[in-house]
Amino acid sequence: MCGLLAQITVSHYLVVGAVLFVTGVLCMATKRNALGVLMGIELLLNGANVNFVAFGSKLLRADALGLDGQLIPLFVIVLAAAEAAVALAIALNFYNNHTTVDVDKAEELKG
Amino acid sequence: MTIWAATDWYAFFFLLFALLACGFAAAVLFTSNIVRMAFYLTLSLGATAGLFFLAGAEFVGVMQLMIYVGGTLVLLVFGVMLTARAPFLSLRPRSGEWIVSLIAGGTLLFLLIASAFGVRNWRTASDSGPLPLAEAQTATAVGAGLTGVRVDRLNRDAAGHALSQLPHTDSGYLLPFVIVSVHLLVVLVGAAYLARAKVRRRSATESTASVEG
Amino acid sequence: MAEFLVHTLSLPAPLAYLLAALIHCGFILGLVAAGAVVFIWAERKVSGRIQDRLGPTRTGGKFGWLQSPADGIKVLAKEDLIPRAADRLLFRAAPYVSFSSSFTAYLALPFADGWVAFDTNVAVFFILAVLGLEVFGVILAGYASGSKWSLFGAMREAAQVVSYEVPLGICVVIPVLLTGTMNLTTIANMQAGWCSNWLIFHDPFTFAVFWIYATCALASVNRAPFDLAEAESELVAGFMTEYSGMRWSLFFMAEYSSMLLVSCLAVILFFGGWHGPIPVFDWLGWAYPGGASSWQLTGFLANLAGCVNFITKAVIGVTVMLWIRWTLPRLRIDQVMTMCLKYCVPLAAICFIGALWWQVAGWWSPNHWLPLRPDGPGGMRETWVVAPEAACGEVARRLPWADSAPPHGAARRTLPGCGLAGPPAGWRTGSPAAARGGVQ
Amino acid sequence: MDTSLLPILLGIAVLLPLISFFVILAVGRWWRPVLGGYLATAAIMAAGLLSLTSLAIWLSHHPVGAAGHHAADQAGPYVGDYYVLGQFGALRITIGYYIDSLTIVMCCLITLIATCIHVYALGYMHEELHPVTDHEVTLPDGSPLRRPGRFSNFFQYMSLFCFSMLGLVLAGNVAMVFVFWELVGICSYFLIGFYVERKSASNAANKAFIVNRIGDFGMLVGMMALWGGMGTFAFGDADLNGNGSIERSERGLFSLVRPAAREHQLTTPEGLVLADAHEELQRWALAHPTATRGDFESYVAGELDDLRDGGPDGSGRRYGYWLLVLAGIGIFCGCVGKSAQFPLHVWLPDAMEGPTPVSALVHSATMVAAGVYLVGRFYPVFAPEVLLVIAVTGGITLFLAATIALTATDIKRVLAYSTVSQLGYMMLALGVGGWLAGMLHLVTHAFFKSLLFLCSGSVIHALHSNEMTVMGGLRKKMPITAATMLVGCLAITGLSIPFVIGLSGYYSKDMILEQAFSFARENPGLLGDGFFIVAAGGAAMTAFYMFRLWFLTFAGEPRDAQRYAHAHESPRVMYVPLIILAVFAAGVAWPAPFGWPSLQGLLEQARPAGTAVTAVSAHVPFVWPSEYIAHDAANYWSIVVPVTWLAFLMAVAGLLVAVAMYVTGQLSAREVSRQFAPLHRFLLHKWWFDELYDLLFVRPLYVVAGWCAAIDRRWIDGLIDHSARWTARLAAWSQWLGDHTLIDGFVDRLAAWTYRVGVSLRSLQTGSLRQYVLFLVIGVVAVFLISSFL
Repeated sequence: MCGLLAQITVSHYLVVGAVLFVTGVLCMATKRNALGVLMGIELLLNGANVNFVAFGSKLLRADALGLDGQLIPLFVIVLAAAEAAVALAIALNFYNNHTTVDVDKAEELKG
Repeated sequence: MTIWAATDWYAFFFLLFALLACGFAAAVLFTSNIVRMAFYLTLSLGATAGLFFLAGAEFVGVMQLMIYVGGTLVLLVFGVMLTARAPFLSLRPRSGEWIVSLIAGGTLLFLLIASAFGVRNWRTASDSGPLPLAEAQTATAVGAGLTGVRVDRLNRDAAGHALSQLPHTDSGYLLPFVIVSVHLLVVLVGAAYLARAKVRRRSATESTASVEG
Repeated sequence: MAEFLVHTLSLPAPLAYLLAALIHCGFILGLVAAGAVVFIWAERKVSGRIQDRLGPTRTGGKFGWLQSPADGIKVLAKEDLIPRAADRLLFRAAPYVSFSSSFTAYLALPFADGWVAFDTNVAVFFILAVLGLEVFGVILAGYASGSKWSLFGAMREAAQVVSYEVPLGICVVIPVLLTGTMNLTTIANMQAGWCSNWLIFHDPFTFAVFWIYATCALASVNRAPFDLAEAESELVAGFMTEYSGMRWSLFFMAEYSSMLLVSCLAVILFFGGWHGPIPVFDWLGWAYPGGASSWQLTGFLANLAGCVNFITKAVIGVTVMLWIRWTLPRLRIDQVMTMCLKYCVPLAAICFIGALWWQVAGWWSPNHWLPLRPDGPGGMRETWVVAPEAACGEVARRLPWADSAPPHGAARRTLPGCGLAGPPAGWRTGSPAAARGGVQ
Repeated sequence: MDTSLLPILLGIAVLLPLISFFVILAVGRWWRPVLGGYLATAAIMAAGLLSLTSLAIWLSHHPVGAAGHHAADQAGPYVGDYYVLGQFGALRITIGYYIDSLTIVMCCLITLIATCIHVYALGYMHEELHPVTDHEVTLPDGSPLRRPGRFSNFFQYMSLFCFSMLGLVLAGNVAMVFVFWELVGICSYFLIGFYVERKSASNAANKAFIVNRIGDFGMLVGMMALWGGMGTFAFGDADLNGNGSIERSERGLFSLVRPAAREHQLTTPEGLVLADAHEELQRWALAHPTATRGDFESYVAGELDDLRDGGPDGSGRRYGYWLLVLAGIGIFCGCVGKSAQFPLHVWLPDAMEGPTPVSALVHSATMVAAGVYLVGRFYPVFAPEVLLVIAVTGGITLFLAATIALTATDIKRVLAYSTVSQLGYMMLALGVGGWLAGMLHLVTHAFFKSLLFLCSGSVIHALHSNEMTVMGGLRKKMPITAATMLVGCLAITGLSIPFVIGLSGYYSKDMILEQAFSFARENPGLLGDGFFIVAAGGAAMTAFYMFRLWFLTFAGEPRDAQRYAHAHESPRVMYVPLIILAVFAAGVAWPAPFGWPSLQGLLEQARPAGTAVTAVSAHVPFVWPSEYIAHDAANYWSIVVPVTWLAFLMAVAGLLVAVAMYVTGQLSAREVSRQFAPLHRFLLHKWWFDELYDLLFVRPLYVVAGWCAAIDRRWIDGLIDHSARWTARLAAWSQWLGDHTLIDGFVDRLAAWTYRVGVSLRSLQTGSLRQYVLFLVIGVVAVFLISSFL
């Protein structure tokens, strides 16, 4: 532990953020279940939040972003909740119309 | 005792939470059962909240626990109600998509990590030696920021006493706060309207359009 | 505690942190377990009395003291069943989620001045959030059991808890509003002195809101009359139908510990925490004076007594819950929802605005009787002050009620535990408390 | 025993197989055929003992430091002539030897592997002892072909091959190299066409021979350039007249190109400079009619450096440099042909028509490696531009072959493409300046690849089929083969416990990757990074197809019950060599403890002078970092650690995908192949290279021939009575061309194109949410790459 992470820096947080972000993207890309896609989005936003917080943290860097680094994640979280609500409503609507939540079935707009 | 002297709890907890977050995120990715996905997602988000605590953003961390995890709770309920049926429990993508996405995602991850360690200023540690596990006193400051006062940007005099007026550039987040709250209200109303059981398809699509537009 | 270990025993800091954390967890776990054991016994006795029975009498002595340990042994000895239709992983995981969340909430709960494991600034919020996670385990259990009874129970629980978190949140916000901090230690310390200083007596709205809080808390820990999730008469045992043995008892411990938790929260928010009806130790001068950072025997004794005092109040709260359970019949789900959405939420909102108004108008409140000291708690409840005078003036200028001059002089406008300079030295929370008690 | 014995021992070692060849040729007809096999085996075994002896002698005189780089380790070669064939003016053709540690290592390697394979072949070829019925050849009357067994012929060819191969590594000058080069070529021709009655076999043999000719043509050009420039074929300096000093005329190629006077830096030899600059010299001579020869020579001596380095400021033209580049590229062409590099890689997979021992010895371990060996030998002669060409070729080959191997189902073809890919690795390593890495991989690869081939041979021997689709579950039937092949797979994959220990492949492949990485570090940009990325990706693909092979063959359930029922473990004579080779494949590259001589250290002794320093090209903007940089302790964290982890993760990733596809079955191979049908077909047809060459070279040839024939016939029939038809045809043609083709054709084509574009664009709009997300990601990655590379 000491050898590996002698000193936690912003970069370490960024790596975690990156992993979460990519996992989210992959979720969106591979899940056929609409709710799975939603969860992918949640993960993705979460990864972004980690980056913000890391940049804002005075503990990690003296010249940190400051309070913005915490306020923006707050907005992100709130808006994510809103987005989840709407998306769920849409998913439910889709389920009402198609009796499934398989996003691959939602291709009426296919070219 | 030397081992204790060498132990850095901050690093330890960071590592712990980071591994939990990433591991459960991966579990979300590789599970096809929707409810388990939600379960892992919750754990991942919780671990992230722990990371926020470590980074000194307590308020954000608690928000994360309360809202995100609450939202995921609702997700879970919906998941159970909609798709806890056998055909939906196994909506699996085709292997090829797995491979393509894994390759693309892997490349993206590689790039992101490379750039994360690319900037010296991020790579170099804060000069304050090993990081404290201490909490940062941010709750009030965040609240003030939301009500429009950037207490971290008060322009102070030499003695550290804040001067009477704030620079206008730091006028805080009052307006976004209001906008977001109104937006949230609208969204919730719209979602409720949208999600109510429909009889005919047409009305459903119309309402979808109306809310999205 | 950690500093104590470092400075007095001269242990290396990391080891000291580890030990301190372990000690705190040990205390809390002991409290939760003991609480559960005692309350289960008490529940049986109370129900017995209320139904004109004796309750357990034989096991261990006259009052059946050892009843619940015996139950515990029986439960441990039971076979651990997992239905075939169950989702094994989630089925196993659910009780731990439930229990660990209700246990984690205790971390931020101060038992006396500075006796808190995790002295965070957002303690109230933290406790609410983590308490909200408990329902998660219940829902998982309901889903994973693969039985329709469990699923029904879980769905009810989800609907109920999610909707009751709204009024609960509003109720909890009101004391926070009045004290201007979410740090429970500070909130409690602001009610030091006579019982007239308790926040419940701050104004009629707080008095009213306490009862709403009690209702919502009852619902959010789904005790009767809100225990629809485990309605024995309709769903066999609700979400616990398929559980047996250790996992089942974990759910029980979670339920009782969260009961204790909400009543502890109530005590801190409304009943002055460890500050008794009579400020004995303040007279004796044993309580930690402001700014004292070193360990003192007298202060320790004061804290000890305060802790006992605090737990006593909490236990009274729990007893009331038991009493309610055996008194009121169970509601229907629609009644539960009506209760929440049509009564609790509007009432709580009204009380919120009312308390706010009362505060801003600075009207007379019982708290202004017998202030403990000249700049007593009465002076401490200016929420609008975020920090140094300048910022205060700035905020006052921006806020709509800027012209209505607050009653208390600017000299009293310092608020402890605020985000900037940390607590002023004159007040006895914040860093000294942390030095005395916090893990960090 | 002193080093003067080395040439004698090695010379005998070379000759022994030749003797056995001639003996079998002479009397093999009257012997019991098995005796021929024993004779050849004995001969190669004796040669092996001699090589080992000479290795011992070498080590006793040149102690090897611990593994790692010490310029001081370099031990000078022993150069000399066995026999002077003739001297024509400056041209001196001799049978010479050039012995350094590389030579000795190669000799030991060849003899060791050849011995194992001979023994193995004694068992594998047993059916050739009796008259053979070849069911793959049907005579016109429909009955299968019956022919006498060719046991002794086989070993006769093998002996000849061993002789030529040993001669090739021992050769002391370019001429000998070329002779033995062609000899191994012809041996491989014989051996590929061993089942000559099979059409496929004879075609493959012809293909191999012809493709190699193309490369050898380039090699001839290179040789001419070298000789024209330097007037000598010899590699090293030899004190011919024995006066104890090396005169100008006694210099070898290497010391001419990298004279000690210039710190062994690459220097265009005088001959090339003057040959290129003769016009200037003539101008001077005309300008100074009164100048004597002395003046002229003094002028030349004075001007030489300026001409060579493009004037005092190095800005002018560098005379002769392009000739040096040409020579290097020519030599490399030969290597491209011999070691099946892109674009001449097409022959190797077909060469698998030969018997498996041949594939193991000739087409994986030794002969195809000869190309790499030659590149390593000529390393000092190569200009940076040539190195770049080598690296690019290697990179392309590595990637191309690896991708093809992903889909091949013929077990031997998978191995063949893996061979090509590994050779690409070596070329890449040499091209980016990793001399030691390339040579080390050459050695380790020889061991594990021959092991893999022999294992596949024993599987084929048991199942009588090459198709992996009929295999599976064999590990129960043939445990030893399975185990040894697993060792081979692990070795070639380079799996290991990072930083602790691994099989031989781990060391060599990591060394290559580290060199590629430090090259990429020095030269950011598409090419520099491309090399490293290709190498790393290749590692993953290697892991995937090797374990795909193993799983398909040994794991899972048998796919062909009836074949499975008859499968059996091979006889001892076949699996003992497997075990021996497995031991070597595992341990040959281990950094030896207690300062025992390690392979790395031994090879390091043979590093050509002046190649250990960072090289810069005057013409292409690239830097070839010294190989020591990658292993400098200072760069441990910045190069070794990340590269080792990356390589490890890549290998593990490939392994996991293989497991997921063929063991646990989370990914279904059929689904994947169906979804990437075009790609799959593309790979299955080996990138359509054969078709492409057929289209580019073969067809045109036929067409031209057809034209000639037609013209001939037309002229034999007179023009007169055809002229009318000509006119009519012209009119019809003009109508067809002008009206139909140009006017209508243009319009129709335009419409068709528009339509096609529309369709193809439309298919982008899949309407699938998830694919849009993917497009997004790919776009982001593309932006990243563009912004970082351009």
